Amino acid sequence: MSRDRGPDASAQEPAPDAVPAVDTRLLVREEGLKGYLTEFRRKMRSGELGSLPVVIAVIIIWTVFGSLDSTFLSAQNLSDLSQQIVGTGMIAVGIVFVLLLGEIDLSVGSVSGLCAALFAVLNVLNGMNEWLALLVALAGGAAVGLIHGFFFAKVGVPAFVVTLAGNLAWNGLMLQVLGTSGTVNIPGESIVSKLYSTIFHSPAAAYVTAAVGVGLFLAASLLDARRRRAARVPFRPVAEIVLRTVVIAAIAFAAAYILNQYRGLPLALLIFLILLVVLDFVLRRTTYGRQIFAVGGNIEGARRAGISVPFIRMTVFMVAGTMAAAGGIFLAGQIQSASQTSGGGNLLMNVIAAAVIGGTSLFGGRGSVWSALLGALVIGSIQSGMNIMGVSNAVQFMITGSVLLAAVVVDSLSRRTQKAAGRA
Amino acid sequence: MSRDRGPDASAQEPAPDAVPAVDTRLLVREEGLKGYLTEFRRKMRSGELGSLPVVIAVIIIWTVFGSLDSTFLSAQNLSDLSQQIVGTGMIAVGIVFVLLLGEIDLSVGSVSGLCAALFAVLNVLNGMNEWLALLVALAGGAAVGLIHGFFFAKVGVPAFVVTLAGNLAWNGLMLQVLGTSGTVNIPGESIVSKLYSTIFHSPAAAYVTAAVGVGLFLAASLLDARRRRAARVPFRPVAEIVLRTVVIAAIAFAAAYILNQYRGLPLALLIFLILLVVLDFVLRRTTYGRQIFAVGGNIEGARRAGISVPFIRMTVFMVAGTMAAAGGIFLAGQIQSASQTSGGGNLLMNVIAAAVIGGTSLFGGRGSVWSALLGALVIGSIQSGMNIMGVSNAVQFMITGSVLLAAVVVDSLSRRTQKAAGRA
Amino acid sequence: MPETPVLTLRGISKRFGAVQALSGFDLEVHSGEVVALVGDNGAGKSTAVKAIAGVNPPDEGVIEWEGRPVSINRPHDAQNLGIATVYQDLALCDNLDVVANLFLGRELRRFGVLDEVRMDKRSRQLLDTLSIRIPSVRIPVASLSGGQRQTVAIARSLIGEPKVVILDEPTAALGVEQTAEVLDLVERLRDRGLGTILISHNMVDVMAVADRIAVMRLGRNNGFFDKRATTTEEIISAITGATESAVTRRQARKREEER
Amino acid sequence: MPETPVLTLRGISKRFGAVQALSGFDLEVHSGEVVALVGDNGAGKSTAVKAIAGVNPPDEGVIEWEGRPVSINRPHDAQNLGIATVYQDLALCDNLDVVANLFLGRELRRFGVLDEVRMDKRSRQLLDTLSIRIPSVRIPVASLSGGQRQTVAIARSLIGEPKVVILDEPTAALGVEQTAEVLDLVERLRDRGLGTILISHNMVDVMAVADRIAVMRLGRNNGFFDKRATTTEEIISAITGATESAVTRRQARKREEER
Amino acid sequence: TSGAAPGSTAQAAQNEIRIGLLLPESKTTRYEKFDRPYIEQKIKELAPEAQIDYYNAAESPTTQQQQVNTALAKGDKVLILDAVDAKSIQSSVQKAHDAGVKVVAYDRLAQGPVDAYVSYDNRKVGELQGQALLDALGDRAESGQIVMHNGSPTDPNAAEFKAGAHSVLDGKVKIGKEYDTPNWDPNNANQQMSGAISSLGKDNIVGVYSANDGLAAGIATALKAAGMNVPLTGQDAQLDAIQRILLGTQTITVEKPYKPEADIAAEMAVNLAEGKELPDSLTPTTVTSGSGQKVPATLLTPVVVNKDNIKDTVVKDGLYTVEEICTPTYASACKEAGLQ
Ligand SMILES: Nc1ncnc2c1ncn2[C@@H]1O[C@H](COP(=O)(O)OP(=O)(O)OP(=O)(O)O)[C@@H](O)[C@H]1O
Ligand SMILES: Nc1ncnc2c1ncn2[C@@H]1O[C@H](COP(=O)(O)OP(=O)(O)OP(=O)(O)O)[C@@H](O)[C@H]1O
Ligand SMILES: [Mg+2]
Ligand SMILES: [Mg+2]
Repeated sequence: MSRDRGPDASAQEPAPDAVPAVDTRLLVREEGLKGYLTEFRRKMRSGELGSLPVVIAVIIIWTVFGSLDSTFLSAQNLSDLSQQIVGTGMIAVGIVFVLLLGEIDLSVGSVSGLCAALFAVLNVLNGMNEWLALLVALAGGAAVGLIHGFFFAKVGVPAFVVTLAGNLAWNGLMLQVLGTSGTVNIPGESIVSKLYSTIFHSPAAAYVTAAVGVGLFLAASLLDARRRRAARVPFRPVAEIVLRTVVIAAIAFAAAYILNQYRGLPLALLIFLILLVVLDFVLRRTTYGRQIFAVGGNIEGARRAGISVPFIRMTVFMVAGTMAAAGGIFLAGQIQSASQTSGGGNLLMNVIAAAVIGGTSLFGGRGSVWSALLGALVIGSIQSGMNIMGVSNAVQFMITGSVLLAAVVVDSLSRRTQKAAGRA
Repeated sequence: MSRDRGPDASAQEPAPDAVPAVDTRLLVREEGLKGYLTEFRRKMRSGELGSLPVVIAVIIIWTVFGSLDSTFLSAQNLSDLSQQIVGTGMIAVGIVFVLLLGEIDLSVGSVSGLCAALFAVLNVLNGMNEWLALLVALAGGAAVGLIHGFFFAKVGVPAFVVTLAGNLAWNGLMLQVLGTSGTVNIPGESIVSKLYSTIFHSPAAAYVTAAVGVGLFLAASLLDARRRRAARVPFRPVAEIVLRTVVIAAIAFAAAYILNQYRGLPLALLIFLILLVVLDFVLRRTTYGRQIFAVGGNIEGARRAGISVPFIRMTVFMVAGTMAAAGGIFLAGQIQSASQTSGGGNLLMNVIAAAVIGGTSLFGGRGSVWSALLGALVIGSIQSGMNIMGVSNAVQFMITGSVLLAAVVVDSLSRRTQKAAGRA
Repeated sequence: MPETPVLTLRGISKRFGAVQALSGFDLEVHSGEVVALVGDNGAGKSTAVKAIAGVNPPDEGVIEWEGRPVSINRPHDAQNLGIATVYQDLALCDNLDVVANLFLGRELRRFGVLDEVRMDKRSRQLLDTLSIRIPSVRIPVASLSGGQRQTVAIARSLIGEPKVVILDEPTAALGVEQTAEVLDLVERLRDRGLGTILISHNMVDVMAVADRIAVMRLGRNNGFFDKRATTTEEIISAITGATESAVTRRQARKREEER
Repeated sequence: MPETPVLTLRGISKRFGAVQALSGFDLEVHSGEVVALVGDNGAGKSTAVKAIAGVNPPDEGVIEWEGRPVSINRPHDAQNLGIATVYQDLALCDNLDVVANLFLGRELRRFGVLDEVRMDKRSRQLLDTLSIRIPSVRIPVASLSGGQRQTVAIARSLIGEPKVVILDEPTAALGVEQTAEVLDLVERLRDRGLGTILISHNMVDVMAVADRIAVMRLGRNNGFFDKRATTTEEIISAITGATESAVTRRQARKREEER
Repeated sequence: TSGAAPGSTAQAAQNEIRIGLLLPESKTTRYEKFDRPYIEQKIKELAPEAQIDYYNAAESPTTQQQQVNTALAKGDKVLILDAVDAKSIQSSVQKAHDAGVKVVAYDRLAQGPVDAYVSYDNRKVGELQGQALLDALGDRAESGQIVMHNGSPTDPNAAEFKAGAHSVLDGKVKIGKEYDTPNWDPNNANQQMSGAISSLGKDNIVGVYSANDGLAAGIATALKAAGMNVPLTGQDAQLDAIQRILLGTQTITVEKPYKPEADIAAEMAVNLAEGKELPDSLTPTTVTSGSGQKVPATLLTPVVVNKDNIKDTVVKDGLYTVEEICTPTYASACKEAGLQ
């Protein structure tokens, strides 16, 4: 499609040799590696903070807890942490999708519990094949998401109320599903337990994973730059690509080294990382992802561009439901059981906080799935630190609430700066 | 201020004797009592349902439960109901205010618990004067609301996240306040217990209240009509006023009769009704109320009209906090104690459901404090009915979730019809 | 005109609640022709446009495309036929960059993946051709001025291969220079054989570029005029539905004053 | 002009992030005078208006009111001085009825309570005077057409007792008849001794009612013109900053074609 | 459960036995699965014509207060009341008492003028858990440390378990880390345990106190992940806990047999409904409630369940059948323990 037939350059006026018009008041333009730095400063000033605050937050948290109790920075604790964040992180990925639309899903906690219960009851109590039960649980999450999406997209009920009602209703359904059996043990050999607890003990696993990831990044960047150069559109200079690759490689191999210090690369972490890469690709490089951002930016605009807004909305809530189910399964694998408290407590707060802390905006149209990883890391670190310190609950509640508040304050202030810098 | 100096009628063209221009395509105009019916039909068609759905809902619910178990319609049960709805209703009034801004307060549950705990600890444990303690509790609610309002109005954090974070943090603070003492009993002679449990046994009390209410309504309507007639602007015909008064009188005296059948007029109900009348007046007849509606309709428009949007937002959240505190006090009076579970459970769901069921829109700028009464009546009736029937919790959760969903679906559909009928 | 019109509306009606916004509206657009659609506020022009573009499908009436009746129920249907629309309210996505907005809904792909490089290149070419001043095609639309946004919106309608372009008050918010450029653009569209529907309240602009002028009044047709055989006064009286109106009164007064 | 201007701006600057929207902007408005503020898209006209109206206070510069320097930090400050503003984007509250919108921010009260009766009466009078067609003053603004909303917005600026009225592109969305009525209205304001700032891209309208014309370009003043002593061409070249622009090219081409 | 004649239900209920059963919540398995059927069954057995109205308060004291009102409106003559909040319910108990309705406090001792009380001793539960842990530790108690996971700080019972456990453990063993776990959340317990292992070092932890089986589920996996196998307690005799005990990943749980408790409550209620005095056999002791009333009571003793007595406790008490416990995964462990 789309051979551009826009007014051809050979048309009469304006003269084709006209100097490309530049508004003198636009203070910043693209200009290679130096422009990159200027661009960075501009972004900071205009509030496009991206993931910078969260990286700083992680560093601060690790320094504080590390200095309070040295066990915090031990390979063992960090390795545990890398497993513990997977469940929260998975659910947060779904929240990121919903936030990109500028909406919220308050039901993910209950849904994760419901799906874990579904798996446990089907597989453990009713003896269904475990893969099939896993599939049913994930499909259940998607179906729940579809229901939310339907009421939101087709009926026009605000998403936060649909999912608030859902939060209660799915919790009721979970109690119904678990029925009189209460907690159900998931055997250690079950796929769900294995997903969480498997660890590749060979040090090679972690290093190879890191190497593959870095290699892929470098290759993709170089290829893209080559194509752009050939097409005569602005491209990243090789120096910049190398710099970025070096930074990523440093982080990847450091992480691999730490994991290998204790027991090796956890399967759960690997799955989570692969999922993030795939979903990031979907969001940034496919039409579907582009459409999600468009709907998050301007619903009417998206609709008139021929995008089916209800379709996007419903599928995004299905993604959120499915990710909640996946997260619920990992959380069940963590304790090798599904219980009536699954998905309750602070889980909802934690996943929302994770998504927002990671840098995805509450206001729609701005964010990335990597927020889920970074945010879950912050939340997980705080919890782990407080557990090591043995902080009381009342205080834990207040701290979690404050952390969420702090994250959204940063988001809101950065958006305000952006509004002032861009056009309101 | 404001002597209108707009272009005077004596200016040249257009000719002052020009026929008042009427667009022929506008199918409905004002035209007395008959026009009132047409207007009613138009409103129905264009989705301005007001409180009609909820009145129908109450009738259906009472008929269904009444036919399932005659206890439901006994004077004793209805009388109990009239007391039980006060706590929920009070908090729902605050939610109505917030909804009028098009926002939500997800913290009212925790705040109500916190303030009840505050009263109990100050008065019962620390021996503070009970009126002073009551004041401190209410002021505490207002202060909490101010904090929410600050982050929302000044920092720009979306209200639902501020209050979601608050929901957790205030719960933590409540646990801290109650400390190791856990539940604190409030003596039966305490002002808080009395506020809830006092009942005017004399039948005169209920009838006089009804008569005063009806009389005030009639007088106000007649006076208004006279002034309008004098000013030559459209006014309600006397026939219509009489009809309205008769309907209101019928409802008021029927309620008084039923209450007198059991034990008389509860003080709590009287306080709630007076509060509703006062707040309704504030919303509809004062500048402050008008400004709330304006902010709920178009924030930028309100701002440019010189309304201080942050002031309105902060005060509205303070109202919500104060009403949450008041509701919490009545709920504490109901069980004559403040406990660690105060304000938890389904309370938040119930108050939001009550406000929305009562006909206040989630989308801002449309609603009335009477929604809180009507909605609390629906929610209270359903709960009372389910208690009498002995319905299981899983089912109760699902029903409460569904009722909330149903209410917002009606709201959303009616808004959609309105959008189609008005200009989108 | 003997040849089949590319787009024909027949008896289009649309009602919003209590308002009959369109009743029995007719319109024909031929290739290589600029039809101006004029009318007072609330005459139903935008409603007619939205009916054609599939945003608000009509209640009654027939839409014919190159002689065949078609049904346009979604914006996509209109796009697929070859109808591009620039709306009165711009409908750009503020958070996306200029390129993404230009190609929204019809992204270029390579192996199923967005082909940013080609879209980037194509956008630069297109904007250059229209001599649109934008600092970078990679900045979010949020940071453009109203006029810049309008030109982006118009440019966007030309991506794809439209046969009919509808412009709903494209120049209302534009400065004199940008207006001149848009009018140039409209003429270029005609030269390339596209059918164009131009909605405008500015009679000067209408008389400058239109071939035919369709007047609407209170949701109905109120006359079709050939540009060469009519005067601004005639059209204005068709719009206002009277020979005596505020416009004519003003003109009379002015003439008097000048004397 | 010997007498003190009612409103004077001196050296007003405003920066939005990377964009210097206004730099050293000056303007004077006298009572009984219509000043047209013209300029290309993004020239900074709306920014200047918002600075005067207190919506976005300027970073630098002095605003004088009847010779005294004042600081206008909130819309209320401007209102209290006597500056009424009609914005480009209408800023009406859709959920409120016409009366409530007209009096928003300056409701009439009796014993501290809203005096609906007087507001109702006053609204009817005002709308009648402006011969504005609205089915009822008690319907929500949501159900009015774009043109009707614009007239309501203008009517609103006349409630209160403004000494200066600012109209930011009041006719951009209006039909020919409504435009003529608004221009009538502007002249009536002048006759009553109010100072008026009119922003418009339509040179015909500007030349019809303005006494003085202030041209802006890239956030700066680019000349003041007296209506009686200038031509449309001169103003256009001040706006575009060149004698050679798309506008002149168009005109030249047209003239050639006609020959 | 309804079916009362129309008109004033209070009068219609004059001669029949009408008992209200008010339970606090349904998230925990016991209430719907055991307490309610046992009590209803026993009442029917003692008084076949009796009417039973059932209410569940879903963890809300306010709901429970309203349910007492409802019960009074329906004309219940005796209430079997398991309070959500023993203190909060006081005014309702008073109201019932004033209306001439008798109240049997079930499982938790409601404040106010209660007529009878049957329960297990919560403090005793904590003591048993602590003692069982000490027994399992043996002389390792002196060398190492234990980690304590108490219940939800919002649950008043959790405080009693905690106090009971401390009364036994304090001074006998070093407590390395102690946590309260909000909402009894197992995932939270799991992370707390991981943190404790990192912090104290796996070799220094010799045993873990867990206030209930839910927490134990999370703790057991954390221990397993760290390759540890140390004594671990629990409570409630949940099915999953029994299975863990078979596998050896949990050491004991505390069973509070529901049947005797339910039977006694039913007997007390029927007696009171028939207007009889309670026989001494039903009220061997007297306890003092938080509000100072002396209440005739039965206090039952909880039972510690370990690998060796599963058959004689939970299976014999009818909590679970051997088939329920010994699903294929646990078949070999069952054989070892002599269950199959
Ligand atoms: N979505 C809608 N809901 C209800 N009424 C509408 C809607 N859209 C348009 N109308 C009504 O239909 C009529 C025609 O509106 P339309 O927007 O088509 O007018 P227009 O000719 O484009 O006017 P303008 O020149 O002001 O843009 C108006 O009376 C308007 O109030
Ligand atoms: N709130 C804002 N944030 C950032 N930039 C802004 C903001 N408002 C205006 N600008 C920028 O300031 C410049 C002047 O804008 P302004 O709206 O004043 O122009 P204008 O003369 O009114 O143009 P138009 O004729 O298109 O209405 C533009 O470059 C615009 O992008
Ligand atoms: Mg239009
Ligand atoms: Mg402007």
